[in-house]
Amino acid sequence: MDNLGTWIVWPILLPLIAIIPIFLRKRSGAANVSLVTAAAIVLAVAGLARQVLTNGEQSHAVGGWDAPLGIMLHADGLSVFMLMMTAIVGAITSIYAAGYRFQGGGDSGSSSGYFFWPLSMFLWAALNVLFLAADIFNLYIGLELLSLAAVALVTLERKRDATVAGMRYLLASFLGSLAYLLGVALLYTAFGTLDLELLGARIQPDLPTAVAIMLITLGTALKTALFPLHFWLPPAHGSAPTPVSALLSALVVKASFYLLLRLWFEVFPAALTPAIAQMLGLLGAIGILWGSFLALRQHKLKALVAFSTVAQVGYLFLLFPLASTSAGWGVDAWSGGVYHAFAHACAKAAMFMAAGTLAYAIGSDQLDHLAGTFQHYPFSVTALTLAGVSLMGLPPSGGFIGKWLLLNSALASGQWWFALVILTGSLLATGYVTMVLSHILLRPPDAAPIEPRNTRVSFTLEFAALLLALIALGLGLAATPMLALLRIGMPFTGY
Amino acid sequence: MTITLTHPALWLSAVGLPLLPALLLPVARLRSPAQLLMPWAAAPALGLALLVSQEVVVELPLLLGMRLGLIPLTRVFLLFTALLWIIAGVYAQSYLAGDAGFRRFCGFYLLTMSGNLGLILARDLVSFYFFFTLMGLAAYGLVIHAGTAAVQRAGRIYLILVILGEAFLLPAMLLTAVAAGTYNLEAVPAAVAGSAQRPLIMGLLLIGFGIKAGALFLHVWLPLAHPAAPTPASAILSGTMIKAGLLGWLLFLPLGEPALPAWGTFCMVAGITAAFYGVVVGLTQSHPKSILAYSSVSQMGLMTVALGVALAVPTARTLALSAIMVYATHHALAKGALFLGVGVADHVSTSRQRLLVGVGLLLAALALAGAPLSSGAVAKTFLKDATYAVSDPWSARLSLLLQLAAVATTLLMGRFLLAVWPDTRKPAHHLSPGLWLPWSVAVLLVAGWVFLLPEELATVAVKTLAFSSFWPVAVGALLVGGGWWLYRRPGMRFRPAIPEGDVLLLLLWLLNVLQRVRRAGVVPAWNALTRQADRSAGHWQRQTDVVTTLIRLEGRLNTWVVAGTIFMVLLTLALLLVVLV
Amino acid sequence: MSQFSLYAVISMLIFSIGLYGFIAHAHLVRKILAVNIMGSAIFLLLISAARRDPTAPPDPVPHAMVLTGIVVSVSFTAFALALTRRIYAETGQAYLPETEPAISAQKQDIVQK
Amino acid sequence: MELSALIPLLVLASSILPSLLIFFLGEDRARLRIWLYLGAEIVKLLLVVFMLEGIYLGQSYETRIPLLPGVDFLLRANALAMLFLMLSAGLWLVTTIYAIGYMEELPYHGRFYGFFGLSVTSTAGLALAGNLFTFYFFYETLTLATYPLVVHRQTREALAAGRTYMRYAVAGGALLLLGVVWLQSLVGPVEFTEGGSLVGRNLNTSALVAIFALMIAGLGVKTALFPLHGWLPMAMIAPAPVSALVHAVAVVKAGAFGIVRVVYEVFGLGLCRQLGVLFPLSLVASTTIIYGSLRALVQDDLKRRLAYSTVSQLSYIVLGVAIVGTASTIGGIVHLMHQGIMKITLFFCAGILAHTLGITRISEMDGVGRRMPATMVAFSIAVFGMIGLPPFAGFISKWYLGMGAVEAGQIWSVAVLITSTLLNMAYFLPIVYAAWFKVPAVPFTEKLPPGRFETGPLLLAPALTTALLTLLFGLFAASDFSPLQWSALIAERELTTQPEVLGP
Amino acid sequence: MNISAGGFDILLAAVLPLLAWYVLSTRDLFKAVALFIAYGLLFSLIWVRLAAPDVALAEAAIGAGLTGALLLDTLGRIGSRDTSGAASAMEPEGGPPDARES
Repeated sequence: MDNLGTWIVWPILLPLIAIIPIFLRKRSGAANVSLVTAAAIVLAVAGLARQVLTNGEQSHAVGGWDAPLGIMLHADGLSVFMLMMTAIVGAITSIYAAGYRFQGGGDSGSSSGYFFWPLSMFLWAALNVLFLAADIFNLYIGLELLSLAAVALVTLERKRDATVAGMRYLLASFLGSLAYLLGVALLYTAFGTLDLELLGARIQPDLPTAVAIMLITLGTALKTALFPLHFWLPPAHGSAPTPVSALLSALVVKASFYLLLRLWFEVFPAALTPAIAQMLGLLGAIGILWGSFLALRQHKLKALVAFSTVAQVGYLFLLFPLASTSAGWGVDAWSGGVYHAFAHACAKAAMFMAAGTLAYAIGSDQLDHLAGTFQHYPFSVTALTLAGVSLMGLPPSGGFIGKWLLLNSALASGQWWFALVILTGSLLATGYVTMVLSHILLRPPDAAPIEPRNTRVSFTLEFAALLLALIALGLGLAATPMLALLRIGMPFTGY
Repeated sequence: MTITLTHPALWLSAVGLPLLPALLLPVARLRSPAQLLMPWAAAPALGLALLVSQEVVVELPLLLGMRLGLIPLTRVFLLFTALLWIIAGVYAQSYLAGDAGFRRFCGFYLLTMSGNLGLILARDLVSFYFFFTLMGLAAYGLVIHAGTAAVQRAGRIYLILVILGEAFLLPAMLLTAVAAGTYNLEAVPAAVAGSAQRPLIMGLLLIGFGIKAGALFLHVWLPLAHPAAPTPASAILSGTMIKAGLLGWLLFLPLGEPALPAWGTFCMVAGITAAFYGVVVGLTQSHPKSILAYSSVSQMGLMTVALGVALAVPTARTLALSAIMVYATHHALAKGALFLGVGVADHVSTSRQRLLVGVGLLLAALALAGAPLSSGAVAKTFLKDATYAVSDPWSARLSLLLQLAAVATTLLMGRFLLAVWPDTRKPAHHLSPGLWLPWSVAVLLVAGWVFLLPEELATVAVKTLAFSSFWPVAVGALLVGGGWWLYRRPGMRFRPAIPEGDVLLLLLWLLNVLQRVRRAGVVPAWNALTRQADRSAGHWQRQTDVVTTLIRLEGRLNTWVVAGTIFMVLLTLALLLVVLV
Repeated sequence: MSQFSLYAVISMLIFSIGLYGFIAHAHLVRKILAVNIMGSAIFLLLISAARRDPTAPPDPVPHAMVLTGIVVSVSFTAFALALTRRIYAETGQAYLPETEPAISAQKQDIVQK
Repeated sequence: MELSALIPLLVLASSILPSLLIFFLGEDRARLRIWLYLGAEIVKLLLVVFMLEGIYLGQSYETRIPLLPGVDFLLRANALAMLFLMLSAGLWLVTTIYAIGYMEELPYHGRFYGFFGLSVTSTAGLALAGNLFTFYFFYETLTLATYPLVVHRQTREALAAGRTYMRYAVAGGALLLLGVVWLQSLVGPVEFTEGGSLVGRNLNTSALVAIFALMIAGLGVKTALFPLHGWLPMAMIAPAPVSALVHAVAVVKAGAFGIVRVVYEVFGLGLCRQLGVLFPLSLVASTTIIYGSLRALVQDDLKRRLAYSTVSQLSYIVLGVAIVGTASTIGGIVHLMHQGIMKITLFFCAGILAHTLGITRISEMDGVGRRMPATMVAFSIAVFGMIGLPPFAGFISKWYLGMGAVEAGQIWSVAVLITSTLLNMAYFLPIVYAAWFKVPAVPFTEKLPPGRFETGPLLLAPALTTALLTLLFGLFAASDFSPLQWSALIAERELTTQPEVLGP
Repeated sequence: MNISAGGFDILLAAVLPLLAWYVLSTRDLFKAVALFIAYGLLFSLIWVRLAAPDVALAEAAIGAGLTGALLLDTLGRIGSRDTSGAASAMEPEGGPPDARES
């Protein structure tokens, strides 16, 4: 039943195929088509996951064309892990978006919400391309498509803030892409191949290679919003429409991180010297503290959540110094970082959704205006809280598993300073999560209940956020099978 | 006749029966039967004291393994204690009839009774401590019965002293228990004697029990609390409860082996001093119950002398213990009769009653003073016998001092009789049988108990018809007469009055001074300190400027020039790191 | 000096010029131009590398990459220009406000109160 | 799955399932909610009693579920675990009855009971945790489950208290986590073993000292060790049943219980002594005992005074742990139980006063004994117990602690105990005095209409029950199955593996 | 083994950076776009020279043609004056006052 290669193409093809009927249908139809497609993608990813679990890594040449000119797809544990993350967040965000009312209308008369559907499918396809690509140029294409789709989504509502933020995002993103592309060009010039595996076999540490690797690293770091290159992220994520913010914070930054992960550990592990690993870790550590600190200073809910993303991205980069020291603990650090990415994706998307629901309902996301919302939107507040638990890294959440693994490797490898940063980060996260909760839970002093502007918030919105938050929470209990999946094709031996 | 009574329930009832009416009191319907039963709750204990003539110990699964039982020493204590509780209880039923707080009084009375009887019956350390504490704390409710401000103050001081006593006793108990390795009281004196921390334990014990026993300078609560309490309660407090402290000493201190001359001398000196100190201060009192309270201080001092003897001379242990047993019984009954008499005298209305009450009081007072044939004389004889055991220079001095103390006691009793002598000018009360009957029993007991009980005592009593017993009383009586005459002279203006509580007042004055120092010096200094703390809060304000700066820095990152430069710098840095490191 | 080395050096030079222009110029159209210039520099490197070996036919892979790259560039340009227009329409200028917006939210709040 | 492996899970499930179910019940399904809840509690209590018997007879209950590579989710019952489990399960039932009477006027019952049950589940998990990881797991879930209870009233003060609580708790959790992970990175998974699981391993001393300090600091937050106690008085803003069960018993006991676990079953007394960490610990505990009492002395708010008293009393447990010896071990462990019973009584009574008469300050309590005799009898009994007067439960703890201190030659610890006793009297007895002997300045204005009893019977019964237990636990300490005997059993099992430890 | 650079190569190599520099520094944006189109066409030449006629065609059509057209169209809407220059971009507050007027 499992024809080799059949499953692997569908996660890419399905969203692309869906774009055609979406363009053909009106708004409500678009949403329905998208939801059906989302379900199909989830099934396809599940099928692929099953295949990988039973048969190990999968490779596939699209249309039978082999490398170098053909497009090679490759799926290992990490790919499937990321695909699952995308499928879960993507599907639930689609549910959320179906109940969300986008603001502002397009100049052509169609509502801006309509364009969410094709663009999100486009984004999804780009992400899946990225996660399945087997060569560095296809990774580039995935990255570019992703940037374009992401910026288009940010500017969907044609609000001034969002447009400006989107433009900045676009420019930053392309700067990163160009740096990456230059690196790819240099690598190809030097070693004559684009294939990840071949490149890994051929690569030699010399100066041009070092330049190429650093260009790639910095380019992707810029796209991942590693401190201090995170400047574009908070405005873009904070001002985008809520479903978009969810997709961006949850998935898009993870895509470039995924790229870095693949390249560093599978293509040029030799270049990952302790010094450069420490530098990345250091920037990540500062990012954790800096992002959390700024989150604590925010007065708007979505901006706060966006800064929290800056902080959480920092955790991902701790993986490099922790995983590069010794093989035994490298597994923990590597799995911990990836697990953290997954947990953060679910939690952050849930948080954005819940925040968006509240903001949408009362017409403002000023923290001061949120008092009393709990009484009307208990599910959203619950979702926000549960997601916050994962951000704090408390059990039984998925964030805890990531934190535990990272901490474990930090202490085992003697890099206790990173352990301290991890814990400080979770304390700061506690600070901003409880700050938000304190505003939300506060009962207004006068007995009169608040009048939400949009009293008829669709239950879909609350449900989607809660579902995702529960998944973020449940990830803490599903660590064993998930880590087993990750181990397939893991770039570490002897585990 | 010897009867062996070893059923645990029987022993439990001796301490538990008083608790039963106490539990019934809150129920409205059972209140009056409970109040009626109140005095008789001590009856089982009295029965045990009368019937059990051997050493018996029963074990009960309470606390950390409760053991109850009797030894000859505690049997004597139980006897007079139970007697006095019954007498005072019957007395109280009439004395406080109609008092709104009688129910509460009953409750505390029963609790105190249980504690008092229990500590005598206890044969293990933990139970002893429990009953001792129960008695001490429950008696607070008796002391403050009247509820006036002065009484509340007395109660407060009483409570503070009780608590302080606990604070000394608990570590003493812990140290003793660890030293003994068992909770059995039989093992305690030897364990204390053999303990490496013997001085510490003994010090703690002397102070801890000393507070209860009204030892020198630890007695301050006594002249306040005894007069403050209702008369039956005063009788109990002075008659039996202060003996609990004494019993504690006897049970815990290492009497016998080894000789501890220093400790013994200390106790003797303290005892003798207290004997005279009590009289001197007591003479200046005008309230009859205060005089009696100081008399108790004085009498307890005499018993402390015997304790000192036992500590100093191991061979004299038996003598000293007998002396203390006799003296304690005598004092309990006499003091009980005297205190109850104060209440009776208050209710006297006819001259016939006046005469009878006067005679009764005189009898009790004479007994306390140690007039020949009286129980006091017998007790003093025993005491004197014990002092002979002390090495020579001390022995002679002690017997002289004891006789002088008898003079002093007579003097104080004279002062008491003058203060209490039924006054017909006072509005007449009805002297109910509920008052005079129990009192009469008490007086009769005082007068005759030495003849009722063991023959040995009676023979001693007959021997007291001697000059050595007679002269101190006579001298004392003369002095009283002289003093009375002086006192009545119109020109005599010298009427010393030391307030009740004597040295405590010095302490309170000292506290007052300290309080003023606090107000004058410490509080301003504290305020200055807190102002300093406020100032450093301004420092925090400056720190928020740092926060603002940091936030502005984040704003700067937004500019392309900065961002681009950072990008380039990072790239260079990364390259340098790869190439150089 | 080989043709490849020459073009490689030149491409690096052009890339640097583009990067400088991208960073230093505030006008959005100028930034878009800079991005295109940087892209073309990379293309130059790739195409010249494809012809390093004169005996063999040129390597088709870089050609394919550059073709794709050109398409991506033009998509980017079109999209970026559209955004530029929108920004111009809303703010009246073709620059990105430099201290915007998430951070200043706090200050605005204070002013509002 | 075998029955013995299933039972610990059932114990957790018996409270977690109804709690989760209650979230989904309508707010108006009060009757169903209560019956569901009470039913669950009785099931839980029965399970615990069943286990108790098994443990006494030497049976073992163990559930092991791998959660991460090298990290198991391990539930395992031993004598020590059962003590805490019994405490939490028993008091849960009592407190629920109290809460039914108390919560009428407060909104969001579903939420309250749900999180209440989750808190209790976390406590049960803490009790049964068989390794450090599982312990940490429930330590944090306890924080999460109690936060909504602290902020239940949703007032500004409650929320501020909630934030403080959360910050302290998470910071403590972080320190604990650091210690746990560090230790795990040195020796692999650490399971609780009677006698200490690190015994016989050759490890770096300074690292162990640091790990010990981290763990104690982390656990010390919940135990409210000075200077980590700041959250506790603030958390008193919660409704009375919460203060009673959660903050007087469950949360603070979680910390104290953790310290017991760490000292006896992770490091082992012998190793602790070798490391020289017990003396500083006893100093910290002593400081806390005195400091808490001093702070309690000047509080006029009843619940705050009780809270500071909790700060002080909890460190008795820590002190018992820090003094090496059988008696002190027994004393510390039995105080886990005794303090819980006594303090919950006090909080019940405080809640009754607030609920019935609107009294929250001690200065308003003059003469309240006449208005509410039964309540104040319960209160007085608990106070006497707290002070450590015989024959109440507190005396037993204090006695054993003192014996232990003497045995270990630490006379100064006895002095600390005595000082604390005096301070206890100084801040507790005036309340009792005022309640019984003073005359009310103004007549009481009732919040609750007077009924047949002095207050709602559902409020009164739990207070009287726990007060009675305070008496019984002390009076019948020597009998089988008293907490004292159970603690002695624990001490025997913890200490017999290392007889050489007990020398002076 | 490699082909050595010819004179044409050297000429192109000299002109390309200059052109790029002018594109980015000319004040008038119309001029800059015009120069950019020229720059693109020059690249087409290079592609041919480097034996990549397919790329040359694409470059001429898309890189120079389509991109140029888009740029010119945009400038037609937003005006062609860039007064900020490289120096003024250093100032954080950005945009010149007259840009708003046009």
